[in-house]
Amino acid sequence: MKSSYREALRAGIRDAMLRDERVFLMGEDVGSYGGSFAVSLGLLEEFGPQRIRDTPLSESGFVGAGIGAALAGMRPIVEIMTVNFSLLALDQIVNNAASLLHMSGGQFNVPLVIRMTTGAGRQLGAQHSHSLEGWFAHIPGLRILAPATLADARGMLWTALQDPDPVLIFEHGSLYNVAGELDDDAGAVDIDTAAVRRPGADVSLITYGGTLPPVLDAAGQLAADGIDAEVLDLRTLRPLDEAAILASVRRTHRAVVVDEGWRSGSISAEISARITENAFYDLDAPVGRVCSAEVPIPYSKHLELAALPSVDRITAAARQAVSAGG
Amino acid sequence: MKSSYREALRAGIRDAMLRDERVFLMGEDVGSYGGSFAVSLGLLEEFGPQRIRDTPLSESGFVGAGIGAALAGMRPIVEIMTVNFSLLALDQIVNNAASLLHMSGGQFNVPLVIRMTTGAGRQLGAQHSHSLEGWFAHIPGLRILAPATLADARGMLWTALQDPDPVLIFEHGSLYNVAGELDDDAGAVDIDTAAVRRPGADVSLITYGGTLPPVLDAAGQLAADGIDAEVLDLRTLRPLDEAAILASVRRTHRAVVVDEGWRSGSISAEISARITENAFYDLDAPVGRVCSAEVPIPYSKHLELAALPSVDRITAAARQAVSAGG
Amino acid sequence: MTGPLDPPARALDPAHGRHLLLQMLRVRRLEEKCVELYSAAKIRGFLHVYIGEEAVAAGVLETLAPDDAVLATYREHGHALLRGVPAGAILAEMYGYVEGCCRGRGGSMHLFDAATRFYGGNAIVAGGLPLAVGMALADKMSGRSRATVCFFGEGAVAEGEFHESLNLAALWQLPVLFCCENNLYAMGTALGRSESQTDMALKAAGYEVAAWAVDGMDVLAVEDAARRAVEAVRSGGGPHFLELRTYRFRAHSMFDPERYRDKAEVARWLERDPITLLRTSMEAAGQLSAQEWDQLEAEADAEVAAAVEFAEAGTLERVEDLTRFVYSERGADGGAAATGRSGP
Amino acid sequence: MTGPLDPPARALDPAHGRHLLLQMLRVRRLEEKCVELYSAAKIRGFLHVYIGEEAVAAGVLETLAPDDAVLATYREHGHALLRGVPAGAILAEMYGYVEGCCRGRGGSMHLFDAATRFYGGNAIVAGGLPLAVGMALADKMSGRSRATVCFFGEGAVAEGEFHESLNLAALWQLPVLFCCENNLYAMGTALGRSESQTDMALKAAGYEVAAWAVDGMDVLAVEDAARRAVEAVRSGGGPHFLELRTYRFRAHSMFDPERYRDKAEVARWLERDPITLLRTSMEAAGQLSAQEWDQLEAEADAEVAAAVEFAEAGTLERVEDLTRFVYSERGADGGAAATGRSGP
Ligand SMILES: Cc1ncc(C[n+]2csc(CCOP(=O)(O)OP(=O)(O)O)c2C)c(N)n1
Ligand SMILES: Cc1ncc(C[n+]2csc(CCOP(=O)(O)OP(=O)(O)O)c2C)c(N)n1
Ligand SMILES: [Mg+2]
Ligand SMILES: [Mg+2]
Repeated sequence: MKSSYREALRAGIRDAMLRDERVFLMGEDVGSYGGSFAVSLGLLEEFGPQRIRDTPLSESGFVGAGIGAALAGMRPIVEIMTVNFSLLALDQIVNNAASLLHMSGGQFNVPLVIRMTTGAGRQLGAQHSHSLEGWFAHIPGLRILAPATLADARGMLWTALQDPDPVLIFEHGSLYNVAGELDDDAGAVDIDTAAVRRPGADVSLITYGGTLPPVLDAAGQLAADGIDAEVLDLRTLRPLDEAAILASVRRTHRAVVVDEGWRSGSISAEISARITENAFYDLDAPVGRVCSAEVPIPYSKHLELAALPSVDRITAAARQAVSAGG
Repeated sequence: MKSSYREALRAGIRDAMLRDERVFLMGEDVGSYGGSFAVSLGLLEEFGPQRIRDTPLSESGFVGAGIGAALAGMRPIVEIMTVNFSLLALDQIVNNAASLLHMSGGQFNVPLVIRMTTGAGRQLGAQHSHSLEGWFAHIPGLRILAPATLADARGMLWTALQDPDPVLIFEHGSLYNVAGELDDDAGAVDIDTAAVRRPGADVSLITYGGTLPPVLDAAGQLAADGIDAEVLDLRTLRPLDEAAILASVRRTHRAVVVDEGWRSGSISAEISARITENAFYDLDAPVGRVCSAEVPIPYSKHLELAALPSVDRITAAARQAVSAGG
Repeated sequence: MTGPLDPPARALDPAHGRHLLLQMLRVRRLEEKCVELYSAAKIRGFLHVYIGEEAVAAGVLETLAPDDAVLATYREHGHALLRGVPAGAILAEMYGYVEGCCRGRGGSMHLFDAATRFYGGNAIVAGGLPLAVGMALADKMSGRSRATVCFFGEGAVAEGEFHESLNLAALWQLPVLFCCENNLYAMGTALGRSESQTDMALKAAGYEVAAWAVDGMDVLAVEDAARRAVEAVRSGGGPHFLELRTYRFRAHSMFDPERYRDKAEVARWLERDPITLLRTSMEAAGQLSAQEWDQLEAEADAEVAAAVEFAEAGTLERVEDLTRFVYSERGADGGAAATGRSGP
Repeated sequence: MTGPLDPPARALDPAHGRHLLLQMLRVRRLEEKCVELYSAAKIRGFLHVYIGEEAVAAGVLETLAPDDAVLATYREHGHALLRGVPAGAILAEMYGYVEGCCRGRGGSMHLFDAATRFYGGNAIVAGGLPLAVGMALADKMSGRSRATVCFFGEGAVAEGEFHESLNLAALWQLPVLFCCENNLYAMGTALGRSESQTDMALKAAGYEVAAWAVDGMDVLAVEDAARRAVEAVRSGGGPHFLELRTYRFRAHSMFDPERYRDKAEVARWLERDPITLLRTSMEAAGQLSAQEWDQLEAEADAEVAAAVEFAEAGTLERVEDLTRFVYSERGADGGAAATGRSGP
């Protein structure tokens, strides 16, 4: 069937609500507004205001309430409108959601899912353009997902809800309108492994989420020039599927990591470090990184585009990796 | 003169208060309590409650107020009691302090200094043992300092206050009682460069802050075994003194990065990635990392010690680097 | 603590009335143009217009001196304009041009202007309140008697930052005026679904902050209440709070399909259009001729037309300058900031 | 909204009085032992004792049923004990042993116990309030009539989380009882230097939450107010708030040199020691003999002695298990959590 990424997300939520009465959705404007990105449109009508629960502007309060509800047996899906506002809820996420199981010596787990929109590219300016999923991936106790495909948008939620621990799902804003074919019986997908979206022999392009489409474009352009790039979609940023990363690099001997976070301290740095640590002698060139420029994302379009990873920057980095060294 | 790290910090604050009447100190219990780690002890009596300003428990509020006061011409030093509570103020730090200059097209800079205690090692449990300075170093617009020596504890503050942009100073809790000799005329120090604390030829041990003492110990032990380790104290985590890092690695051809942050997404990952990117062909072994185990820091002493970088783990990593490869 | 919706005490000076009308009209016309330009894809990103709420900014800003400071939200074009930021610089900003008041780096939600002490433009709900507290603290510590005025929506009242800021301001008796633009909705969330206590002025009074509710559709009432509050703030009376009861006539942003309120409600509020209200009352009192009105409209239109022309002629920042303004640029001596202008 | 410091209405049943005395004594003796063990370096980290405030936990917890839930702060040994966590498991936790109620991973500030629905132990001031709101939400959505009781200090009231939590609880009419332990200081910060409004119950009432101030040194008054509040909460009366006026006799923590308050003030409050108050009033009424008192003391002492013995015999978690409990352990079927016990 035809579906957009947005519709796939909505189908995932709807499905979870139907299958498990402990599931509810809570967040700013998820109800009568229809969801700020229209993901939850229509769900209020179907499930009512108890289970499609509009919250006041209180990110720390309602994220914490989601943790509490999870502790008390519910399976909440908390929507933070965008990652930019999650900074207001970080204490709850780090000091409670991620820590309670350990601090309690294994007694209290937090089966909570938090969804949020992430990313830049829509000229929203510095305060509305953060890409912090890689940053969140630093925190033990959390699982971090980044669905990049329709199937993952549709299927990751249910699996996340089965996870006994807190899962954060990052939906890149540029993906909502992406449309395509989705299996009629599309459903839960695994959230443990990375996926090779395009096999290749010459260089591994490692990415996730919003940068998967430009990376695939770049791989297409590279192919035209005779460079056979493998594209690895990480899917889960914590825990990283290190085995898949290393396996790809051992096949291609070259890697470029692409993500939209600021370069310094990005998840790309972690991936680069792991590759170096574990596959140093398999590498024919230093691991490359294509990230965002280290600047609060500017409003004007040409500067914003210049700040973000682009097909050109990706192909250039891939070419450099392929031409370098051995 | 004899001084403890704590006294050196206090002398730095006192000096700044005396030299510039726009400077004031604000935070929880900095005044009548004497500072939760006694750094500001006695300053209330000397400077009065306007300039040694106790705040209510409102991290987001008073950090934001510090930003506002800086915008309006003051030179505030905001103390967040510990890094653990800074999560409550992250929105103000990231979305305002770090972004205002850029969003305003260069019009409004934020000459603010935020100090906080960081680190584990005192059996304070998961919510009071974070080491997040490397995490903060991901944010463009911030400058991140980590004084590890008495001279830096004494001298970094004044230089930071001269900086037109927001500077965060992280003081590792294990350092406050460290005592030693401090020059009588100790004063401002540069905050742009890393410092070689021990020159060496065989391997670069790169660290900062609370892990400098164990790294120096490790270097001593290695020397006894004939391994000549260079110890580089980063001092500033953002912007990184990349030139100093690369220069050291080009001398020794081997590097181990040591920091107390959780390993995945640590500043060590960034340093490893940069070394690989820029000195790949100078490396005789993969860059090693010694970080904290990826676990909310446990209370019990033996587990906490097992989680943190130790002299043993540092020497082991150094030995591995030296024995590996070329 | 909360006062009545006082009608202004003094009789209206016709010239002043026309001035206020013009101020509101200037905002209205600029905002209408913004919507048009957005549809024409000249403006991008998120766009929130102030149509219907003009009496609030017009009334409050009228009472400020140049050395006062102003902070607002992402719905701040009107505040910027009436604070004195040139319409051309505002529009050029939304075009993303270097001639914009933030060189095109801020956009609609981040207008700033050092010359008029306009401190934004903040796209984080309630994010400006702590800043306002700090600016007022700086004034108080420096012995300056000036006011910091902070605008925010009633939706911001639920945020922790509101709570912490009001408490700090009251505890330290700071010269700050909190202006709560209560337009009854935060995006699609009606006040009653976001606040257990829906009387915003009463809520503020709970912090021992002097608070009044004002008819935010009556520019004269707003001006009057603001003047008294600003004077009190400036003369050491501590923080004050105004709840300005208003309504946004348009959608929350250009993306809002307005499912959450019905047309009849909007229609009822349209009858209280602040521009029409003042216009008709002045006309009834013989204080505004048709010709005078036409003149006001022409003036507002001309300003907007000139602004569009200015913006259309704008130029782009050089891409090589992308990373400027992440950190301040130092003078050749390595000393004071060459870019930033923080200071009294 | 705020009521008087009501004396309990009913006459005291001597057996019940002795029970309450014992409860307070158990906490007192355990805390005294903790201080001693800290000085002996058996306990490490931060240690905050509850001495002087025992009537609050004793009075409130007396009114709860097993299926209610309790959340507290880093000053929570007493709450844990009176909620039913064995003293031995509490002490073993502070020794860092696997026999501790959190296997030694939590320590003094992080006591948890699934069996008694004791949800911590939270070292972030105000960090537990949103959790309590969510737990109450779960109960309400599931149609369960039980109460969630959340303890916090008056210092927490300044935090944004307090504000957001009270609003959510009131807006959604959730079955949660907020217990503000007003001991007049947050570390070294006196209430008047942290709150513009120092009447905590009045503050809570500003959220349309039913609120009462209670003499927190009078365990009978506390019990009485709590019983009424808990019943109201359980029977759908929405959130309630109790301000429990108390005092901490000791320093904030073992590191606090107590520079911020004078000895005379402490001495005045010592005269209102909640244990002495009840003891002398019962003695005066002929409800407590010297022998009965001695028995209570002996019982409390014996419990503590046994707890120390239990803790001393504790063992260490294996170092190889360091990273357990970062994520839940799955059963062999890969299904439900083997470790965590979240659920109704
Ligand atoms: C902290 C935060 N959360 C959510 C948003 C998304 N958002 C933008 S405006 C808005 C509604 C704000 O309503 P109100 O404060 O009443 O101002 P109004 O738009 O009505 O002027 C929301 C939820 C945001 N910008 N910041
Ligand atoms: C968010 C946060 N900020 C600061 C601290 C440090 N701190 C621990 S206890 C405390 C005082 C809290 O006072 P109050 O809430 O009155 O509780 P009490 O200790 O008096 O029981 C402070 C400032 C903390 N733990 N959490
Ligand atoms: Mg509104
Ligand atoms: Mg207290």
